[in-house]
Amino acid sequence: MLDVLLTNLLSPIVLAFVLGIVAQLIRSDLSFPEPLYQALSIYLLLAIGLKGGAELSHTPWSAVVGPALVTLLLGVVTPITSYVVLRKLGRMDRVNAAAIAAHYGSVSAVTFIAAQAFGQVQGHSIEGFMPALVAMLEVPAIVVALMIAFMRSNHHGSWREGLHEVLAGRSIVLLVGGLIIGYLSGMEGLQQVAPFFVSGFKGALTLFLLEMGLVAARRLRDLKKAGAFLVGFGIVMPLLHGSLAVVLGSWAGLSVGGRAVLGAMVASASYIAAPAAVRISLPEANPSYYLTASLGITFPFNLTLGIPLYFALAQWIEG
Amino acid sequence: MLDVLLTNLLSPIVLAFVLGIVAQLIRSDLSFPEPLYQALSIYLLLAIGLKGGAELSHTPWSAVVGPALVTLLLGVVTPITSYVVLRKLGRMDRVNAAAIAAHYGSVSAVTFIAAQAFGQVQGHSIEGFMPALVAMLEVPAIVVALMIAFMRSNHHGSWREGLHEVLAGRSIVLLVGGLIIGYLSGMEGLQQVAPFFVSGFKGALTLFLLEMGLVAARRLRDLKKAGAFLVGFGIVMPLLHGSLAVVLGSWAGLSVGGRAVLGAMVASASYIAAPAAVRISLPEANPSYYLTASLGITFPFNLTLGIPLYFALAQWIEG
Amino acid sequence: MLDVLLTNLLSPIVLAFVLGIVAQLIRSDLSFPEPLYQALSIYLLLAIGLKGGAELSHTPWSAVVGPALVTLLLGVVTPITSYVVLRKLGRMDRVNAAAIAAHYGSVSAVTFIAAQAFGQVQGHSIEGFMPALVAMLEVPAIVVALMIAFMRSNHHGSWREGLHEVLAGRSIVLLVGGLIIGYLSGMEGLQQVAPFFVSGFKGALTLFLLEMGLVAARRLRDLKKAGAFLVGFGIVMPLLHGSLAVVLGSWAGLSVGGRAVLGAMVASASYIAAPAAVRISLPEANPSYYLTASLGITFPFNLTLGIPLYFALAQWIEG
Amino acid sequence: MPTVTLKLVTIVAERVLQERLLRTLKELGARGYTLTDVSGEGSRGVRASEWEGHNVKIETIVSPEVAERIIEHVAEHYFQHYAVIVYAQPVEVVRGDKYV
Amino acid sequence: MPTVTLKLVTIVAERVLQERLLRTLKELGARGYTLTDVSGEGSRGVRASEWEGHNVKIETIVSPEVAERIIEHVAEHYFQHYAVIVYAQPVEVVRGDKYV
Amino acid sequence: MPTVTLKLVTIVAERVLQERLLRTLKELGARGYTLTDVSGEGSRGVRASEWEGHNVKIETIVSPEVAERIIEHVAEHYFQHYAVIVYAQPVEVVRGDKYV
Ligand SMILES: Nc1ncnc2c1ncn2[C@@H]1O[C@H](COP(=O)(O)O)[C@@H](O)[C@H]1O
Ligand SMILES: Nc1ncnc2c1ncn2[C@@H]1O[C@H](COP(=O)(O)O)[C@@H](O)[C@H]1O
Ligand SMILES: Nc1ncnc2c1ncn2[C@@H]1O[C@H](COP(=O)(O)O)[C@@H](O)[C@H]1O
Ligand code: NA
Ligand code: NA
Ligand code: NA
Repeated sequence: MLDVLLTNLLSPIVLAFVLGIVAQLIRSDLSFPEPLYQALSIYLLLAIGLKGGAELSHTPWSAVVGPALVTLLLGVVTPITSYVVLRKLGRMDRVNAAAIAAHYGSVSAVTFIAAQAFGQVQGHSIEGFMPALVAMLEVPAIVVALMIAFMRSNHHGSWREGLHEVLAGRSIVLLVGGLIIGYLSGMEGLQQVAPFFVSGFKGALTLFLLEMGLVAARRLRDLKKAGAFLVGFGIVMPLLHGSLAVVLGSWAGLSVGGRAVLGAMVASASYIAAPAAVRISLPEANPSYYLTASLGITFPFNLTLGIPLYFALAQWIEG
Repeated sequence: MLDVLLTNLLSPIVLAFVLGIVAQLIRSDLSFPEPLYQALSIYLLLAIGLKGGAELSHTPWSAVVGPALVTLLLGVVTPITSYVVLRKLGRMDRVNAAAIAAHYGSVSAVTFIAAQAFGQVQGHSIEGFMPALVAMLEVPAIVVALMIAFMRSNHHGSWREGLHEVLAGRSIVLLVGGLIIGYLSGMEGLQQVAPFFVSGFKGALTLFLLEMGLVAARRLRDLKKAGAFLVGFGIVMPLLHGSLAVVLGSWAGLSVGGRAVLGAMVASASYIAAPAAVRISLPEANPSYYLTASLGITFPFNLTLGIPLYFALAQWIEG
Repeated sequence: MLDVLLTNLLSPIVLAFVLGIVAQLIRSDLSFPEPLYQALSIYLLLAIGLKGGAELSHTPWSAVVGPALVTLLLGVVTPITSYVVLRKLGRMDRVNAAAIAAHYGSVSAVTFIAAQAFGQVQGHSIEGFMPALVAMLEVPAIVVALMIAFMRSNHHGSWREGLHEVLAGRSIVLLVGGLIIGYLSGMEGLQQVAPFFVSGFKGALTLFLLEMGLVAARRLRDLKKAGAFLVGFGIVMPLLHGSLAVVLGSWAGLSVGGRAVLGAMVASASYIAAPAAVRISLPEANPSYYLTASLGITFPFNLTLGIPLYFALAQWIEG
Repeated sequence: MPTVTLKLVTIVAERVLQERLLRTLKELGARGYTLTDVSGEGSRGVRASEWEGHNVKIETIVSPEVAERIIEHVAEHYFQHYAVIVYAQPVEVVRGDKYV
Repeated sequence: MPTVTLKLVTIVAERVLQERLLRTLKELGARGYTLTDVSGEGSRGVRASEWEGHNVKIETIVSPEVAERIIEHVAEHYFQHYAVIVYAQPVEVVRGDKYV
Repeated sequence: MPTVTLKLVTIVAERVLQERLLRTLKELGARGYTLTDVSGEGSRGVRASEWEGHNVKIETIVSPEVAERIIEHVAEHYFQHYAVIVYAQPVEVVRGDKYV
């Protein structure tokens, strides 16, 4: 267990994240130009789509149906549990509770990628269709959370624009587009572009996490504004959601690696798709709350401690 | 034949182009930051130059002379045929006809690259000096077309600035510069940088074509302004020029793959070098015409249907 | 010897630098978007750090101590020799002499990288801890030079801001951060990201040197302002410092390749860390002097002639 | 060369509003705009999304009446919940009919 | 601190004109300029080349006479065939002699 | 909608000064700023570092008194040794209390 934790903490990917945090704390002038950040995002999302699609192309549908249904279920349930906890225990107003729920129901693609990389280093073989599940998990939670908000309060934002923002948003287009391309062109097609999209992947991810560390550290200033409850929420909620997902995943027939990665996905909070949709649809929600919780607390927690825990749990269930 | 077409349409490279078009049509916010587009262009042009130059370094000159002469001939002839067709059949004014002729006489580097990638997947071995022919084909047509325009009408632009724009333009500098570097440092030199410039090539091209899809789809709005004649011109002219090139190429001793790639090159219309030169030299020409035709019609046509056709023709001639 | 020189001059890396110079001289519109330049810098610095750190992780400390002490010594001595020469022979005022001394005492990471690449092509095996020496060499000279300036004259700049600029500056953070990540995650960790950070390295360097050529050529205009003395200084000083470093390096037990690379490092003049620190701390110093000397004279000199010379000397000492 | 005095209206807003603002400008009568990527700080520290990037600056030259309408619209619809500022300046242009 | 009122002339043009415009500014008496990458829309939807990128914005602080000359030149040489706008505003500067 | 006239102060400076200038602006009473990456040429051809990139343009809307203070500060501390210009213009804003 401690071994596993150490492997994770000492991988270049996680260390790059830590370097980003440190660089920001010592007020280094290191910063990524915005186009580099965007280029890395485009590359990473397309790459996981391509790989997942190519894998899907030789996977029997019967193997996918169970995990897919479980994923959709979790996409509907987790925003509701988040909302209820925030309202009842956190005494948060409706709009902010719904906004945060949208983030915790949806998924962080980077956490997913890191979990997968971690599993590979640990020697797990992970189902190839996991990226398809990411795409499935991203959207429903945002829809559910916005529905809650719109049912219960007067609002200023636009429901339809928010939905379009998610569905036609960059991350979905790249992920789903990549999946389809990978599926249609198959393993042979993937082979053509593998040196770029497969071999280079973990290195590009390292660079990306360096930038994520810089970004997350900038958020740390806002922790005080977020308050103690939100800090606890940002650690406990992932553990609950993640455990639930590991259990359901194993029940749906996923391998040890697969269910652990599903756990990390469900435990993660979105900070790309959800913020954009929420900002459009629920402008009166305070970004300090949802961005700080998802990017400043839950993301680093999952990256360093959460992922090894979900793997340990997945292994333990296997018996 | 249908097989060949399908392989092309289902390669990740072409599918990425389609994804770009779709993303634009559903009004996704996916867009490439300009520096990423420029970085990919610089990389691709330098890479094809390097590879071509290294190949040239161990090719006997006698093998190159014939194809080079044919290429130069085509570079002079195709702008004239284009101009005549546009004037006589299209009843287009002199300036716009010359502007479009400059584009159709010159060459699209991306179409060339896609044709070469297609040939490799099909198992053809293509002459290593083809990139040198691209550089030879790019310039003369633009010069010829501008000469026509300047002989026949009063003009506002500057002839010399336009020429400098082409000769010292980025694409020529990178392509010719890459050729010379590749030639001087040889296969050994290329080996040093091969993981970056050779292995990564097709993946980077996939990313680039995603962006080209976004760009081409934006052009589609202008199709109405361009009119039915130009749409037909943008499909038929490449077929004529391409067929002519395939025939002459086979006559000059090029292999099946080589003559098909030459066909694709000659059939293609420039949308990088020519627009810049024409905008400087013939500012009164309407960019809606020449950009829409070359980027909105001919480029997608060649990418999806044209390339397989030139290969089929090349094969058929071989008997 | 001439052979060695030719190999260097004809490597794609050096030829790309020459292409950049030529492109600028023919007034091509080729230019790198700033984010691409920054992305390449981040990548290169992190990559050499990672590799160096991973190597360090399996190097006995005893092997490192000697070279490290020699490096620190050179970091203190070379700014002083530079300052004295500039004051006595060049009759330069104190502030400008100190500013230039900071540059020539510090180190150019790109020159280091080029020297290492050159050594590898020549078949030398170079100590893995050299990047650690780069980090050690970068800072002291700047501190020493600024101390000289601040002791001897009234100044307008801020000493502490200048120091922070160097220590928390991008290059140190990336280099030292990379070293630590590489050290902690070891050769196994490096393996995970090797296709990106190791295989791609020389190609990325080629692209970077193309840009450096463009930048250096822009400096050439300033040569007249710099004057004949500074041109001579920019060629002779590296030879002296480089030779001294080769001798001391061999004395400290470095291999032929290692001492030659140390020579190139010490001979090189900073144009990233030093200019930023000097601009903050000694604003009254004239950038035309220090930038032109380091970037317009010493950098190209080392890249083309210097590096092969340090290798020849290193070999010759070996006997 | 005869010059006319029109209004240059500048809006600095978080990126998420870009599309909506440009659509609105058109509806309110602006005939063109110029867009710059910027960053900045103001009363609201936080911007919506790191992936979205920072702020945009939208500049449009319009008649004084249209300027008034734009400012009013932005103030009414965006001031409360979004990070946005708007200001106006007189500018002299030639070809004044191009902008109105 | 004594301030002087000069003219800030702004040109927004398709990128292909950048080099020519900068050369012209110098010839007409401008002593400096500031350049920003921008995008935009106006009466001409289409820009010359996708590879060229979008528009540039050139700002230069000059004396009123030079401002007049620049505006006239741009209007005369570029308005008909190129996507370009130009406008002027008064600005207060210190060190006024730097700009004239 | 009631508008107030305030000052828009623009500083164009080499990048190395960015952090210091922003800190100073805050100290002198500015409540916000907008930052743009620009390039440019002026009396000093040379910028400190290629790695640093080019210039930054800092725009801040402030009261006339703060504007005066900013201009004076920049002139006094930076004009001699750095590549920097500063200028001011009146602008009309709504929600004028936001800026003072
Ligand atoms: N006083 C100011 N001067 C210039 N720009 C400002 C000022 N205040 C705010 N801004 C810009 O407007 C954006 C939104 O402002 P705010 O709503 O105050 O956060 C900021 O991010 C800045 O880019
Ligand atoms: N009314 C306007 N306000 C601000 N910028 C404009 C306006 N009209 C045009 N522009 C800018 O000037 C460029 C050229 O304009 P045009 O020649 O009208 O296409 C456009 O791409 C815009 O960037
Ligand atoms: N007359 C001018 N008009 C507009 N911008 C200028 C002018 N002079 C200088 N600048 C800008 O201010 C920066 C510093 O100016 P300088 O100190 O004159 O080198 C330049 O790099 C330009 O970006
Ligand atoms: Na989740
Ligand atoms: Na052609
Ligand atoms: Na040195």
